[in-house]
Amino acid sequence: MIAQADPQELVTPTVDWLAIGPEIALAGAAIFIVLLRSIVRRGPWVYRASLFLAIGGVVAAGVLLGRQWNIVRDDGAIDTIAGMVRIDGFGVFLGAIVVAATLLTVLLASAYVERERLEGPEYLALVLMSATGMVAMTTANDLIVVFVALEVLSIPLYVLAAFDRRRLASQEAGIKYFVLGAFSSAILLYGIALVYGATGTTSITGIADFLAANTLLEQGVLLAGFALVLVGLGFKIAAVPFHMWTPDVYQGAPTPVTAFMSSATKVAGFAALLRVFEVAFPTYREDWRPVIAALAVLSLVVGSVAAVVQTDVKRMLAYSSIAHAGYILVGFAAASVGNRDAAARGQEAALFYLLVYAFMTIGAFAVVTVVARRRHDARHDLDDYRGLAVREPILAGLLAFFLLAQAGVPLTGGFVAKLQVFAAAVEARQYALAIVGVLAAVVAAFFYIRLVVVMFASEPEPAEGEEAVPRAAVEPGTGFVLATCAAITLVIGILPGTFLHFARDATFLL
Amino acid sequence: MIAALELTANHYLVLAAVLFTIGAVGLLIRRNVLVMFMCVELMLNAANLTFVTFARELDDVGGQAIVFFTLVVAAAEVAVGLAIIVAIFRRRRGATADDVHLLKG
Amino acid sequence: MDEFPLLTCIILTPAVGAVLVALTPARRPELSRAVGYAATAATAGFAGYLLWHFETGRAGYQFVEDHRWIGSLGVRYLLGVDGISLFMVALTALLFPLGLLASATLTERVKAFTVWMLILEASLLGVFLGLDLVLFFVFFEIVLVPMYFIIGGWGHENRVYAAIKFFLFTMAGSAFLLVGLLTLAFLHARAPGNDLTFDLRVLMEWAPGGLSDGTARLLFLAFFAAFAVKVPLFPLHTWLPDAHTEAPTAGSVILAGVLLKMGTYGFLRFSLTLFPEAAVDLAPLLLVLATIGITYGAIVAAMQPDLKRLIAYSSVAHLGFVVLGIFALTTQGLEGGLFTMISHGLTTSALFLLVGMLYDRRHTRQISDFGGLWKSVPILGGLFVATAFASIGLPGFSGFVGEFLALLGTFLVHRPYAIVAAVGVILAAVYLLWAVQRAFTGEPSGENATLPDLGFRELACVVPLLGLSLFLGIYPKPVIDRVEPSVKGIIEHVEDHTDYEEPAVATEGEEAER
Amino acid sequence: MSARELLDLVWLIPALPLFGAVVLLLFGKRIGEPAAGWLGTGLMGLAFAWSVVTFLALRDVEPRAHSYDLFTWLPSGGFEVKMGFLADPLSVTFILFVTGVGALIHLYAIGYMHGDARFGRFFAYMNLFAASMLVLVLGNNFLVTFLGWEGVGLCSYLLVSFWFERNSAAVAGKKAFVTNRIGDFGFMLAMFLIFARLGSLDYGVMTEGADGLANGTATAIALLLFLGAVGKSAQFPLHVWLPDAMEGPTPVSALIHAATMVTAGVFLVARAHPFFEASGSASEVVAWVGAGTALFAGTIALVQPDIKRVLAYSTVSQLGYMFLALGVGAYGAAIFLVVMHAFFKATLFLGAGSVIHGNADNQDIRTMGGLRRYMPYTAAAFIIAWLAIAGIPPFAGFWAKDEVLADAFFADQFGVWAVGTVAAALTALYMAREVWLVFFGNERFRAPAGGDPVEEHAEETPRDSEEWLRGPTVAYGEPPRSPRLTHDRHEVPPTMVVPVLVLAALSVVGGLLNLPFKTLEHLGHWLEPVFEGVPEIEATSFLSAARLSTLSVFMGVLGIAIALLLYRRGLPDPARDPLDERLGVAGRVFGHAWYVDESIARAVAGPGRRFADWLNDGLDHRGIDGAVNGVANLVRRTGGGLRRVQSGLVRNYALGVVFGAAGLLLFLVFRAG
Repeated sequence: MIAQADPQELVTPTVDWLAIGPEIALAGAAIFIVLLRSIVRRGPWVYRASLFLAIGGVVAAGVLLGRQWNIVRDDGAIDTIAGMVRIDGFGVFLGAIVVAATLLTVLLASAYVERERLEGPEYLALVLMSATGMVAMTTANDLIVVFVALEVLSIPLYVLAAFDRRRLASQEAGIKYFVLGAFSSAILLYGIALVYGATGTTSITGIADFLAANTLLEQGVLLAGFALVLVGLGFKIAAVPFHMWTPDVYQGAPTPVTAFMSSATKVAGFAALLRVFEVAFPTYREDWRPVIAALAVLSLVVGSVAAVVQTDVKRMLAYSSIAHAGYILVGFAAASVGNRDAAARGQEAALFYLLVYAFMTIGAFAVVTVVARRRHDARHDLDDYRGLAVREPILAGLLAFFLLAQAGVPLTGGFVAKLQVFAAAVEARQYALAIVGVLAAVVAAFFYIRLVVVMFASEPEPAEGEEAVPRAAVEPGTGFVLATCAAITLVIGILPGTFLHFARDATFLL
Repeated sequence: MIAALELTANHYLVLAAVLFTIGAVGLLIRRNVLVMFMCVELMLNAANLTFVTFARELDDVGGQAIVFFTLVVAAAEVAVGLAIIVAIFRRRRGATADDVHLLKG
Repeated sequence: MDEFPLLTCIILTPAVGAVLVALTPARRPELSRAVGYAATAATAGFAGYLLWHFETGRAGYQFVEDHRWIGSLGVRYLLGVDGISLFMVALTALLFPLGLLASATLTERVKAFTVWMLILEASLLGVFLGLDLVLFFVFFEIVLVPMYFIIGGWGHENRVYAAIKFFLFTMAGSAFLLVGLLTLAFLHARAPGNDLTFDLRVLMEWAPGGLSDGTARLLFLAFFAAFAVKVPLFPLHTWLPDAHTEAPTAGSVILAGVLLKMGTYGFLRFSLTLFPEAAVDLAPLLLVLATIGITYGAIVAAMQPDLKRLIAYSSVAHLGFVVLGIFALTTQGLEGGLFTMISHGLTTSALFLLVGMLYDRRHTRQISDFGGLWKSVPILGGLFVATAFASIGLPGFSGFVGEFLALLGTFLVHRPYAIVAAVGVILAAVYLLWAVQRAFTGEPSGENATLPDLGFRELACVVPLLGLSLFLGIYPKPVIDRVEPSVKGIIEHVEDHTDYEEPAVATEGEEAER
Repeated sequence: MSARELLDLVWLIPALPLFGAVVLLLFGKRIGEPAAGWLGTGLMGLAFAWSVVTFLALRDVEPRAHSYDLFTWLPSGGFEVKMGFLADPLSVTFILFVTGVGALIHLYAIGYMHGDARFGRFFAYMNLFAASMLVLVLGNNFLVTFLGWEGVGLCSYLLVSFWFERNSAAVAGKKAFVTNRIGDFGFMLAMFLIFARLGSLDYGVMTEGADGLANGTATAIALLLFLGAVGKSAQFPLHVWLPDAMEGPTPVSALIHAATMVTAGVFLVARAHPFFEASGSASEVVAWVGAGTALFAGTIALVQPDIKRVLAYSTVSQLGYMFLALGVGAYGAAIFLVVMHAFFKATLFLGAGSVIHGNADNQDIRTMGGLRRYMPYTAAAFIIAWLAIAGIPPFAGFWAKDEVLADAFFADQFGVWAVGTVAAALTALYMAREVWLVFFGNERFRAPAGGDPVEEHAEETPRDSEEWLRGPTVAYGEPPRSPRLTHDRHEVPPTMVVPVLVLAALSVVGGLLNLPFKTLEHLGHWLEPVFEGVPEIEATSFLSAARLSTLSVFMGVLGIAIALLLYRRGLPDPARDPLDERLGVAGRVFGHAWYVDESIARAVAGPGRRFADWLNDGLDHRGIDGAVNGVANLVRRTGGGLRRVQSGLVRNYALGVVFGAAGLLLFLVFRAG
């Protein structure tokens, strides 16, 4: 769009403030918190006020997204800021997931930061900033916006990962995430540059129009470009072989941050990935679909198999999140076949999976957060969960529920999500993908139920030598998170129709 | 001889690619976190160079504008990255990335 | 009558019961028990009502309930009952109250146990009532969870290994089922004029003609994987001895009594109707595996030092008869298979109950630890021997009716298999009577001499099962009359879609000779 | 009530003892001794009475068969089996002697089982047995017969191992059942084949249907049925269970393992004769197996030291005769022998039971002798029955055996006839040996033999001693046991004596049923409607028949003479049996029952066991389960490998990204170019 304007005269594009309202709400809240913090140095109410601000910002973002959803559904997509942002069902749906995940993260962290004596307001501001980037990512219609949003979401995350300065592991997570994240951003940027060179634009719809209208004589630059873009985005969604940071970072980061990363970051990453490839490069489907399929298979296999041998719960969940990325990629691969129906189902499946996964994983990490309070979040050994069902039956029951949901047991959201993905794969005649997927689910079931076994089937450890563990009540915020995640996972499992049609409405093709 | 060497867009692009590769390889082989970080900066700048070259080639101001975005982002990254690195160095001496591998497996 | 959602009530009653039990205080196990008994009894009541009002002589599904469930996938909440599922439902509804009653000796975490049992019952009933493929699969899978917790939570020494093995084994099998049923539905939807649906009634009309031979075979094998693991067919059976042995008594009872039937039920309900051509073509494979299972299970059973393990392997043999009968594709074979399913549910459950009672007394399952029990606990001993004979297939007990019909039905079309399988009849006597001899006869010594005999509660668990087995052995007609129209329907369906023809003698008897 | 209405009630006959069985099983302990025994006996008596009524009613109907269906048992498609009963001359003959002899044996058991802890249970089983046996013979189709067939097998198991505290009894019961099951395997397959060919298992269909069958099919059916009969009637090679079954209480041996159950095989072949007739070659097999078994078992009986074992092998041998008769088509003769055998063999067993009872559970004939003085009635009955079985006229056995052999001869089956004749001599020989060693000769129970002297005051039934657990039967080769008590050999109570005497009387006059003179062949005429299509075997001349009879009497006398020669003084040394010594190697072969049991046991314990072990441990455990665990380990090992790749070093992770990127680029460039 910019390219068409007169180079001499810079025209300021019109801005539809409602369209970027959610970002403004989130960023605004973050800025207010930082301001508050810098004006009022001390006092317990600072944190409480920040918390209030943060929740307010997130809720406002959610309300705005709801309005957007209605508008988009009635009037179609909105292009704004010179076409760099495109508000459509897809973006709003994923944005809503991000906002929901953010809300849950904030609530989850509310007690955590106090417990671990972290800098509460800064923490909240960083989460909100990161969320701003994520929401921007979901509606980005320009590769540069994708890049910037990616950085906006990543940079606070680097800090968040390293947020617990007392723990070396947290700092290690931060530095690893940072170095590798920056590396992958650079690759992404170079990829964008190459795409730009090949097509003359960075606008996603612009690229699509260009490629639809012209046939490239020399495809090398473009192909190299979107390969590198794929690397950059694949890094964010933790697809194999760009996944290796995931276990370390997930394990080292403070657990609420891990929850946030595994849910919201993945949503944002997939938002960009799906939009870039489905909208910008549909003409090259045949070239990149095998790549996506290969990434899906690798993620499924490596994620599941590597998780089997883990003894750290967070690390195990990290590998499991890699495997989940594999399932979403299966849906993506299914979405990229020529068949319209199958493509729609593939997108729907991927979107729906992201929705369900966000709640399952936050729920699981929420339990981990609570369990880890004894060891100040420093250790999440399987042994710590031994006999949890006796000590804290509700907590153990919830974790078991989230794990079984992740394993894809019926009457949980996890099952419906997997069913959708496999259905999409089958409809797209990607039978091999479906079979790899179901078999990976079997392998994955092993480590999920192994944790369940440890909680339920084992005797509690001997009390001697251990400090008596008080059955502290779960803080209300955390309780709310647990209840919400469980309820949504369960409701989706029993009555999936209510949520499925949102996902269907959010696909590009309808 | 020199006159014969006319600088074309391709030269810039190749230079950018070489820079990018140097950055990537540097990241792979250097152990000092700061150096690694500088390698990343090198890669970003290679990308910038590519953008500028293409923008010029395409006669499109948009590509040049992108560079500003990138620079801002890189600056932000530097700030955050250095902060983290400093935080780590406060706790332990030495600055090699290999020292931090509590997390593995 | 039409409006009353009877089948939903049957499924929901234990589920609601589970919720109610969950609400009882954990410190008052007697409350949990009471609610558990009430819920299972109410379910049994509904099942009895179903039995009573089931229209005999009709082939189609009755009490059908049909609602949209997952709209975008065309998945429906579709329930229905016919002669084939009727008795599976009845058996399930019967075994659960008895299983709970037998678990009255359980002291730890009674509440959780009762909850899992009720969830298990609800899901098992769902398996037998669901007519939508996805709905069926949902229940088929969900069964794993409560069973897993029951084995893992209240089992014996090696329960963790057994529970995980059970879970993974069966999940691996159903993985293929899931892909298979999705493929089937999408292939159906792809044909012009068809909507995406998982309705068995629709698919079974389309699939036999609509699928190419090769596809049908692949899909048959995909379904086979899931069902064969559940049955379990040789060589996919090794989860069973572990699961049976390590499970608590009620778990073993349900495992043997109902859970294994999910596989054979699946064969009957889905494999035969959806892929008749492939079923006919691949029948030899199943017949071979079933025959191996019958003889192999029996021989291996004889070698087991553990009484529960022995009974577990005997299940492999018994279920072999079921598969044999089903894939004989004759009226007698199918009815015999179904009847064996019921009968095995009664007798093997009774055996597990009795072994459980022995375990309560002696805290061992090793046959070599027992001896002379018939003398010291004559009622237990007598019941065990009687149940053993019922299990052996002595005429007059239900086991005979089932095995005889299954073998007869097989004999009509696949003579060699029937002959080899009939050897299993001899072997059954060998392993069970040998076990009886080692555990029950002789002079009791040591601890065995001073055991208390069965009490009223324990009698109330076992006697109904044995009594039913006896009744059905002498008067199986009520069952067969209700089963026959559905069985005939299946066979006609197979005949319509393949070159297979049931021998005239199977349907007409002596008329065929005239 | 008309005759047919009466015949409709034929189901009452099995129902009566069945009722008794149910009542006694549930309340046997409460009813107690001796009421339980009287209840059981009374119901058997009632059943006998009703059998007589049935018999009388049947004489009034034409044709001589009446079938009545109680209810539909097994309806499945075209396969429909009714719980139906058939009263015809064959079945009525059987029910008469089953209930009659059964009632007497029940009566006997009241005395014999006196004092047993499970007195009520015993009569419950006995009644259940009688009910099953009656169902077996009364069934109007193969499946109902099979129901009874398995029922008697069950009762046989329960009763043989009645004293299950004794390991030998428990093992014997199991062995009996399992061996029978091998026969049942044949029976079942035969039923399948019959249904496959005829579409029904009704006896009514069989008669006409068998003619239409291909010869091969008929032969297959007949041989499969015969396999069943071989198992149940203890013919070679499935005879192994019967001698061991002597571990059961003696009334059981008398009722089940002599008079009734073991003749079920004979009944079956007679019932299913249309198939045998249609086949021809199957009959040949039957005849030869029968003859061979008669001879084979006779040789074994020669040297057995156990009073009941001798009788057991004798039963096997006599059953062989019956099959011999069936095989040559002399069905009437076979049935005749069945009935006569029931009389005299029951007498022998009950007599033996009395001897054992009066001898403190000693069964070793080497340590008896001269008992006739202490148990005169028992001795008298035993001797009568001995003469009957030995074929001495005019006792019952003579007429029956003579008819069998004559029929074999006149059916031109000379080989079979010759074997049978030789076996007749053996019969006389071993029975005479037993009688002499038990009732005549020196009183060896007075002097302790072999082992240590035994105290005078030894308990009569030392049930809690080790001795009791060892089992009373004595196998060949075991040294004679020291007699348990040295005084007071006594006659048994009247409840035991009376039945024995009644049966002995029947053994004397039983022959009247079927004298080989035209008008006196009552049984033959009575059975005629059953064996309608079977060609009758006619003696070529009276003279030749008489010559044959003389020969068979001569063989009997010869056997007795040899025995007297050897044993007239009893045994000077209980450890040394003159006959055995004279037979040399053959004696050992006979004594070990031709090593059949040992061979089977060795095969089962050796290769059989090894195979089963291999299946269980090698294939199931290590093979299949090993593969399953192998897959799990493979996953785990792969996971371990992945774990090593995850080194924790940032550079390595970056390398992963680079590799991935390189792979992507290569793939896409390859595709593009």
